[in-house]
Amino acid sequence: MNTIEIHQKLQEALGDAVGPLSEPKIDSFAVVKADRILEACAFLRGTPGLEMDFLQDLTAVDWPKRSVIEVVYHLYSFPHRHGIVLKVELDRANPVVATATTVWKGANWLEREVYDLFGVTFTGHPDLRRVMLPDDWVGHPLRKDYQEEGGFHGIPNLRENPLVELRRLDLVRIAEHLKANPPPPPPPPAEPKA
Amino acid sequence: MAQFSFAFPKPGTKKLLVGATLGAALAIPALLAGLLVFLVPMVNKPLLDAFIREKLGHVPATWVGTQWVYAAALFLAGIAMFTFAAITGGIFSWYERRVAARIQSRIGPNRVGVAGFLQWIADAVKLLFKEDLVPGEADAMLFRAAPYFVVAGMTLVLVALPAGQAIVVADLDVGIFYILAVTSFIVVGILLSGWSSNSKWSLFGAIRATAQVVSYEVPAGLAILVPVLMAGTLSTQGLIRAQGGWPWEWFFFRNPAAAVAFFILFISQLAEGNRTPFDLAEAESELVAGYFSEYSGFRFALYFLVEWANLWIIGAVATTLFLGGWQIPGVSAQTWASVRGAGSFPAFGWWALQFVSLGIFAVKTLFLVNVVIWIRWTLPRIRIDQMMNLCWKYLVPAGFAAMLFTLVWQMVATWAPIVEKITALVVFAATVWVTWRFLQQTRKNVSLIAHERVDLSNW
Amino acid sequence: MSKLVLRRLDRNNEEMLINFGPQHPSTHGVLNFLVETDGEVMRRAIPDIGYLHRSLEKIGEMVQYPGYMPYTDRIDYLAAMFANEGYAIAVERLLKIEVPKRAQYLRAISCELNRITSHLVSIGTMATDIGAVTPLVYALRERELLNDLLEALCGARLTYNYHRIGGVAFDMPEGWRDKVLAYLDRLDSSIQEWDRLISTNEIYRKRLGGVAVISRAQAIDYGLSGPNLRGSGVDWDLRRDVPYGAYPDFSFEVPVGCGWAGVVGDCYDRYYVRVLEMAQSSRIIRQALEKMPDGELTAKVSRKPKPEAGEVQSRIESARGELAYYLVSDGTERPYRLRARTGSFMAMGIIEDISPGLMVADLVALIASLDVVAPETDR
Amino acid sequence: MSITTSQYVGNVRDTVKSFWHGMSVTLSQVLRRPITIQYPDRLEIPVQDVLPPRYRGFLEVDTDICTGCQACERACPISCIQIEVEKDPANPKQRVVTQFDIDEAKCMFCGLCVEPCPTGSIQHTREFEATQRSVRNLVFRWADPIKPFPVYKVVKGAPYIPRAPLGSRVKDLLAQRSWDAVGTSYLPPEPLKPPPPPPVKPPPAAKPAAPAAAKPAAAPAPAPAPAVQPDEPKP
Repeated sequence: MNTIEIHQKLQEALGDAVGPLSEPKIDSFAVVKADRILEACAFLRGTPGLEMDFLQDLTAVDWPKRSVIEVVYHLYSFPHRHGIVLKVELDRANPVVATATTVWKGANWLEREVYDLFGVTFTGHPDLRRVMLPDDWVGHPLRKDYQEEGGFHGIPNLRENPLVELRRLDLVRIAEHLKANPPPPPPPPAEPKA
Repeated sequence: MAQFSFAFPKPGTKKLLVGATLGAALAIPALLAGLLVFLVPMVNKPLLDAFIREKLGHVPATWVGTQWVYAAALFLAGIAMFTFAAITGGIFSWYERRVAARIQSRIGPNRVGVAGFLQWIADAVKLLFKEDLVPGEADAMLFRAAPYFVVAGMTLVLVALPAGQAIVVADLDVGIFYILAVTSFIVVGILLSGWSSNSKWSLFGAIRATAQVVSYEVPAGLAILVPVLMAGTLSTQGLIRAQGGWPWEWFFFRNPAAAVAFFILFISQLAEGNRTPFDLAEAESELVAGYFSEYSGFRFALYFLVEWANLWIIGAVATTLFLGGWQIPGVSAQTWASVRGAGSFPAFGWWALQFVSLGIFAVKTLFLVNVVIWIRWTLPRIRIDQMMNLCWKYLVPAGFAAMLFTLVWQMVATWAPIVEKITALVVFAATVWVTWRFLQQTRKNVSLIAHERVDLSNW
Repeated sequence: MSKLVLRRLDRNNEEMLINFGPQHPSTHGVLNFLVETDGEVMRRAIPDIGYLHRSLEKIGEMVQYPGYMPYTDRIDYLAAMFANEGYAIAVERLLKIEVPKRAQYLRAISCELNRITSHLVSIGTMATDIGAVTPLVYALRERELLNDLLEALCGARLTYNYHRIGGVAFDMPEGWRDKVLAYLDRLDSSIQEWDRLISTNEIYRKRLGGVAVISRAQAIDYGLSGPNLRGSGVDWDLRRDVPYGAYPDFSFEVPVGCGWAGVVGDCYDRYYVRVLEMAQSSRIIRQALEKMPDGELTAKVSRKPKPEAGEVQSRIESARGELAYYLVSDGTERPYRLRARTGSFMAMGIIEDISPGLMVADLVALIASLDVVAPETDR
Repeated sequence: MSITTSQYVGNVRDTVKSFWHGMSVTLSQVLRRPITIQYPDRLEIPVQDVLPPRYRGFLEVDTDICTGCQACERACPISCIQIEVEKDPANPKQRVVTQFDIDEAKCMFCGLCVEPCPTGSIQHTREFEATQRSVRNLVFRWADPIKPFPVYKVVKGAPYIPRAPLGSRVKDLLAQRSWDAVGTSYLPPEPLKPPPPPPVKPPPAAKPAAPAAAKPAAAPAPAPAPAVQPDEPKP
């Protein structure tokens, strides 16, 4: 079954909660309404003939211009060897979506990662904690507008850039050098130096 | 490159180092053998009495200094045994590292002295100069005391452990039983160290060690009963005297059950000595370092000293019980008596024979030590439930069976001694054959690997 | 993270809470496990990762497409070729580039060599974690010999940076082919020796057989992939089932766990699948060296590629399972979003649910058998 | 868990058999040559000379054939190369390279800078040993700001570009410095462009234009520390 057929089946089951399949520029995807995503997942996993038993990836993309965070579900089926990409678009100010852990247990850590790095809250998640960053980290680094703080608990994250520092030294040295032995005024017959 | 100016030893220093190594390599065994052969037999009442009577010119029974002489002799013998244990432990530490390296396709420590022989001294000096840390939350007194219990457990065993015909500090009537008993001191020390460190890893290791050692006392005891039944004595020297110098006179070959008992004892001793595959107590990949996780410096060195000195004990106990101990082939008890002469002091030939017996004992023990090291660097570690399984489901029943079989066997052997003789020869021949096959297999292993050949270079 | 975890633990009992890491001999990098034990038996082991988080996905949004290639080496330092290849395939799909045949073959060879090195570390550390130190040294010995070959091919032993967008960086050096073939001869016999040394060892089999069983359904549900999935009896290999690169040209078998030492999906199955895969990799390399076509090494790619807006995903079979790059492009010369889905991260997710009832020693075996590598989980 | 007699006997037999093989394998290793070498001092050939030619060690720039095109600087994903090309004040037609610094402490030896170089001036060598007490000394400076080197003009139709032997220049460079040399002392950090009302000094190791350093939470020590040289060893 190819993506178009899967999408058709999904649309038949969920109606207009499933958006049209994106124009297949490269890989196509379908946008699902956020409140129906769990239903869509359960349908794709449970329906005979689809059986998307493998949650291959779950991640997010931040679109500040559209004020949207997309959560992307890459689904795949081992028995049928087909897959589909679903997306939900969440409000950037308050991104909340139902958890997929009830459908695939593997979503647990993937959702924790998205929560950690994008700040998307998954309702009903059994263990929604930060996974990569410390608990008291401020901000969600993979958001486009994330500003790096200058360190963490007094641990600086900046290193002097020796190249810049050396350049500054050089300028001083060149100035001193020029002061000590000023270059000859450039007369029209330039001295062959090179 | 300029920044790596390695301080190559100057020619003079190199000569010095070679000289020091060779000197140490010759002097240390000579010193140890001398200590053992000349000091330890002195702890012998008739000899000491003769010494007081003939050299000091007193009557031992009435002289006030007699007890002092006895005490001094005991003290000297104790020092000798402890020095012996400490130095062999040290040398084994270097030796095991070298053997392990060769087994692992590495070179091993080869810088300090020739072939790295002086490495253990360097390590010991380094550890002695390290800070003696006690964790803040630890029970400081017990923490400090624990290593001494371990050392005591190791040293006390040496009291009854023979190393030659007359080289035993005290030939106790219950010698082997005594050895079994004082080994438990080590457990006390391990338990103390694990508890007092106030570290979860240490506690884990200590509890594991305790469970292990206590369990394996049972099969070890059962296995020891087999030679005891065959010899009819618990004295270590008596056990050796009941065997002979030739391999087919050893207990190991004289009774099929004894061969089984040998393996049971050997496995149990590995377990009691916390050697792989039974190193659960210090399981590095699980418990970081087990019961001595928190130790440093000198106390840490003590644990390792005991671990390597235990190697000697493992080998020596098994040699004593099953492999004929110090018995020299062709030298019977009558020979010993005749060589000693009639004088109150033994003749020169007797002392020479003592050296030979010590050498034979050492060779057998060192063979077993090598086996222990080799096993350690081959096998994985077993899990604690499997360790218990092995003990109670395999070793204990086998130990009982071996003991019962020996009871019957002894009756048969008394009734028809020829049965024992034939069995010994057959088992001996089988052992030789198996060893031969094994060496063949080993040789074949090299050629099984493509583009690999026997090459003994790169030391 | 400990505060939140501790709240979940019931403190009013006799159980012991141990921090198994982050500095621990058998955590394969910097991992932490909060282990709640009742004596030797674990109640729960909660993985705590992030000690090696280097925000590689964020960096991906800041460098240009070709400049990210060296960073992919750092995603999984034991199997950098796969990270290279996955990223290259993703960008090639974005740019709609066809990779020359010879480059595809070289990619396959380099990746399979890398699979062998990676699996050698995996099985070696497995043996060490079980307590046998010597097999690790043998495995590393074989790996070093192979690293020499990879070094001759691409100039580095670990961070290869060999693949390029549209092809590979270098051709085979002179005489390299024969060296590889000689090495493969050695490897095949070494694997047999390895089996005699440790795989068939009774203690080893008993330590791993029937321990930490991940059933087929569980493995799929938790999104395991690669050898971990095959160890649970799922016959699935992207190289064969969703072929990419030059793999359709080779014939090889996909080893699947079948309960060699007990139950399907136990630690031994996951371990032994890797041993068998090494032999298969050797087979693939031989075929590739034999059939190696002539041709270009790279397709024509601009120095600063600017793909059109869109998104792609590339999936490859890495040594640690499925490595999938999800690339979103907004038409500029830098990726808008770069995501690497790694096998180890998914494998870490299952530990907490598998661990109850195991012994402390089994946790070590479980971690080793899942072959988690800390930089890959943390990225 | 109960087991049958045959399993019981089988366990014992398997154990003995597998130990037989395992022990013979480990014993046979004693007969083989150890794989390890005794780096660095007990080697027949220095390690640098047995490395393959593609080895990616320290970068070397042959300043005689550098065209000053800065392609390597652009290719570097982590900006560890910095090049400044200026006009020669004495000869306005001649461009000179006044700075060609490679921060080898930051370099990740990926080789991406080598590929776009038109003349092969920048190359990886097989040198890799340059332990330094001060990390600042790991910046390899290929141009002298006082005596900048002129850029190379590729002669069209020339059969080859004469490059200095690979590694010779890096070796000279490494030979010049001792491993415990004192790190270069940098100038004190520049004050921030718009000085904030409360006089908060930037941390000593901050980049001059790092905006994040301005945040007061980021400065661990608000005490003024103008010319601290953290890498400088105590005299």
